[in-house]
Amino acid sequence: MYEIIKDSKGTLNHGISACAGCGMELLARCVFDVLGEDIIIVIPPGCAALLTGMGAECGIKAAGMMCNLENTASTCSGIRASLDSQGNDHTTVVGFAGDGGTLDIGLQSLSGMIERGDKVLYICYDNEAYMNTGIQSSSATPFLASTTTQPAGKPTVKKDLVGIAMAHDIPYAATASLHNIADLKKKIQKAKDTDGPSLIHVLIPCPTGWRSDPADTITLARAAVNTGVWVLYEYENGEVTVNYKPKELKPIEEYISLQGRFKKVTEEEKAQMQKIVKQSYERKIAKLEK
Amino acid sequence: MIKLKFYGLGGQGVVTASKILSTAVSLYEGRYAITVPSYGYERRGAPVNTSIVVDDEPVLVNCFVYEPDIVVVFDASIIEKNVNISEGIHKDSILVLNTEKASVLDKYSKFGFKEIFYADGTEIAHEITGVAVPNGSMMGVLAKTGVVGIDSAEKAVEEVFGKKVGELNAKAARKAYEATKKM
Amino acid sequence: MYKMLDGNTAAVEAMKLARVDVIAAYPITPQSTISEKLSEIVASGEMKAKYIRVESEHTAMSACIGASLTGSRAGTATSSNGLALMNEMIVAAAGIRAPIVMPVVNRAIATPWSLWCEHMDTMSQRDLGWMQFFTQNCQDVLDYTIAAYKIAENKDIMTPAMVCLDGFFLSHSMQKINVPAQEDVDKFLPQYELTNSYLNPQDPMFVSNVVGMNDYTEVKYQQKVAMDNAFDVIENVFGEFYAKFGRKLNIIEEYKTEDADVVLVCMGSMTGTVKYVVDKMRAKGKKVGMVKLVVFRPFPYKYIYEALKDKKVIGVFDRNSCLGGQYPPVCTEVIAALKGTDADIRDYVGGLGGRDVNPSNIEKIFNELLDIHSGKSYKHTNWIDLKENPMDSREVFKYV
Amino acid sequence: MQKQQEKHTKQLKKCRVLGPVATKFTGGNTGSWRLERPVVNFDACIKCGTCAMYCPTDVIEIDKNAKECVKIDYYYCKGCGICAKECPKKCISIVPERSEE
Repeated sequence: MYEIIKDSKGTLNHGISACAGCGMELLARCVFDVLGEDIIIVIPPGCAALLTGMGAECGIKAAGMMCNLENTASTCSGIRASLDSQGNDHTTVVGFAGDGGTLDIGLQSLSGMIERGDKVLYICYDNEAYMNTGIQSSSATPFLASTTTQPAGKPTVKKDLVGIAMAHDIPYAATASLHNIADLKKKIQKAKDTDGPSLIHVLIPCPTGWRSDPADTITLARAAVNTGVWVLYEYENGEVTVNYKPKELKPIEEYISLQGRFKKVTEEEKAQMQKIVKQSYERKIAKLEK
Repeated sequence: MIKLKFYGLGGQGVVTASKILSTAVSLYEGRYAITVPSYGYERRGAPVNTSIVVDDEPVLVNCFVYEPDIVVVFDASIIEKNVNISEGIHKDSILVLNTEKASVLDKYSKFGFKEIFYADGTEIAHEITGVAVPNGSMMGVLAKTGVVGIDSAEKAVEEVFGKKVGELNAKAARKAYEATKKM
Repeated sequence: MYKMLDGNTAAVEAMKLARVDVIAAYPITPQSTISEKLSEIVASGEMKAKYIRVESEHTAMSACIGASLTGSRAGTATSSNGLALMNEMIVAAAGIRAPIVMPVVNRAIATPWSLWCEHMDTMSQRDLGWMQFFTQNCQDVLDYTIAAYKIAENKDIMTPAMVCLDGFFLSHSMQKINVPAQEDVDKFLPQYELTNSYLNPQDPMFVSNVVGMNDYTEVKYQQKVAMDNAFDVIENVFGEFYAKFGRKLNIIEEYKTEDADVVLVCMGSMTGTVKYVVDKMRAKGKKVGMVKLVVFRPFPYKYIYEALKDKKVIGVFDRNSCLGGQYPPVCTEVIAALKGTDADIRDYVGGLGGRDVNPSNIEKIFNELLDIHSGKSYKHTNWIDLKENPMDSREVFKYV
Repeated sequence: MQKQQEKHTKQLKKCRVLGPVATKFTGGNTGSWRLERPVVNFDACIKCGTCAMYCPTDVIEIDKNAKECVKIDYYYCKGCGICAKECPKKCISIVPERSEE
């Protein structure tokens, strides 16, 4: 059906109006790379809506639809059921939603989808706030990060999405980071091959919302893992594998000094932050490797 | 047009009974019926009632029955639960009652019904089906009033309950029909 | 074949005959038996469909939209607060042009809590781009549901439809229903085929994209045109239905209006009771009549005008409180339809939260209208069957 | 698939689709946003492909046989600078747009 106006190497056009240095755009390219063209993608309004263009024009050359903010998972369930009723077991149904649409308003529909065991691949690009609408806090916003709704910094820590999915005993769930694209793509492939619901939670540095240099997107993704802010692991058929453990955690300074959203953090708060990050990292590793 | 009102307790199958009656007149006697149940927050043991209108023509009226021609009481204890079963009755109204106890009959005789048809439907149901749910057997008692034929009542009981349970309940209906007394 | 069905099972029967492929339903009183029965017949293999046991009505409608766009005839049903929760997706389904047909069992929306019948749930969704059919009895539920699929899926319409049945008065009322044979319905209602927008990896397109201020007006206008076109399609489909099944379906039904002095316009299960009262009053020589509105959205302005243009006194019965409005919705529409005539149109509100609309109330309304017609009186009672001193209905003792 | 799609596009007939549907595959000239541009020192380049892998806009291609082994599509390049930052040999520099090289 698509009328091709611009040449493009892949499923996603180059001229996407995402911000310069956007991690979500890179993630989307990886997703389309691995999944190929036999997909139906569901995107809620948010940053990922930039991939789809505007009006009659679209940046994705694949079958897809824009759902509402909170029902990515449930729309995917409906599409899956329809494909199943037509005997189609080859098409991958993908939900591609941000942290707000997943961890806040969309958590119920995601929970329902996982619990029912619908074969859907759900990807959460987590840029840690409602970036598309102007950097408002979400439940994925980290401790002390400043946003437009909490300029003094968020007083609580981030929600653990994969932990929630693991509590549903999801067949496959993983965290991933943009600095390790091979690992990311391997996980997307695994999720695609899962016979049941699968979830990938990717930390996405956002130059606009994190007030960082666009060039630092990958650096930040790497620093998040090395400082222990972000843990790379996967949950597969009830077994946890921690994919990468830094020999020694880097100081949190390396991660937050590159970001404007932590600019107002005092030395005292920084120490507190370091303590929380270290504690939660150690607790998490202990729990995962139990 | 005959207007009926069924009174009973939640769990006794009053709604099922109304289904049996409407099935009997609609499918086996070529007449028409409409049932309007009056239950809300479903729970066992609470008083419930159902309105049924039976007619030779398609029934238009779709609301509760306020002036019943026939009142069927599935559980005699209902009058102790703040339910006025004689509400709206007129001089020709008939009562169908699930009891054989003289003391209970005595109480009910004061309501001013023209006739009372009665039998111990619960006992008959228990004896034949093994379950003390009187909705099948009470259809037999109701049939004695002439609002529905006993043959079509039997068929309807079988239709609603399904073959196995239905046969036993139909038997109970027939037995109750034969055991029905009138005062 | 005649069967004894209640309104809910009649809706299920219609969905089964329409060969719905994907069902996503969430139980809510008084709709619950629809969800139960559907899951039961899917599990037993009596109906070949996928049943999604969703965790909310919002998800139910979302899943239906997804399934509908992927090429399945999708079905769900709801009621009251469930419909209110769906609200956002109701708009989406209409805008996306997913021709979903949904039985709605009318019930009052909390609060105050009531499990009983009222039209407020569907009335609050009336302008969101869905067609609405209101039914009088269980046969209507079955017939209009089957017809609604054909109307909704017409390529010029592509608009979802609600088939509204009154909670308990229809949903749980046992009635004798003529159920058509599957092969006859198959001939009447062909297999669902996507010709508008769809989700197909072999022939990709992106559905429900952002349009912005450039296209929004035009896309909405397309929906308006679909609604405007609907009457031709509805008439054709009703005609076909009559030819196939021998039962006449109506956009509006006029009941003894021809020589009537006063006419009452109403919808839903109460229309049966009103017909009964009309017959009774006619027997006493009182010239009363009724208009039953079946199609409420799109609103049949022309039909109402034709039916009532010569009437001097008209009552309109709304089973819905219209808080803060001049007239309740049905009455507003009737007034708009009769603009330019010199009809005296009176609004009546009643039957709220399941309060019974009984023959004596209807008779009172007709008598009031007759009084107005003969010039005996000018006043009428807006809220019928209201208890005395409603403001004191929660008078309590407090320590002061 | 690209060729197939184009062939397919030519066969398309006009038909009316109702509702908010996008059927034109296209993208904007995001290169016009650029304030700075990446410039490659081809002599130092080891053709590892790191820049291409991390480019969010996917506009870098590595041609191992050509002298100018790193091709950047400036029509789309947003000039974010990730390629320069991640280059292991630091052979990409970011220069202000419209400046002399």
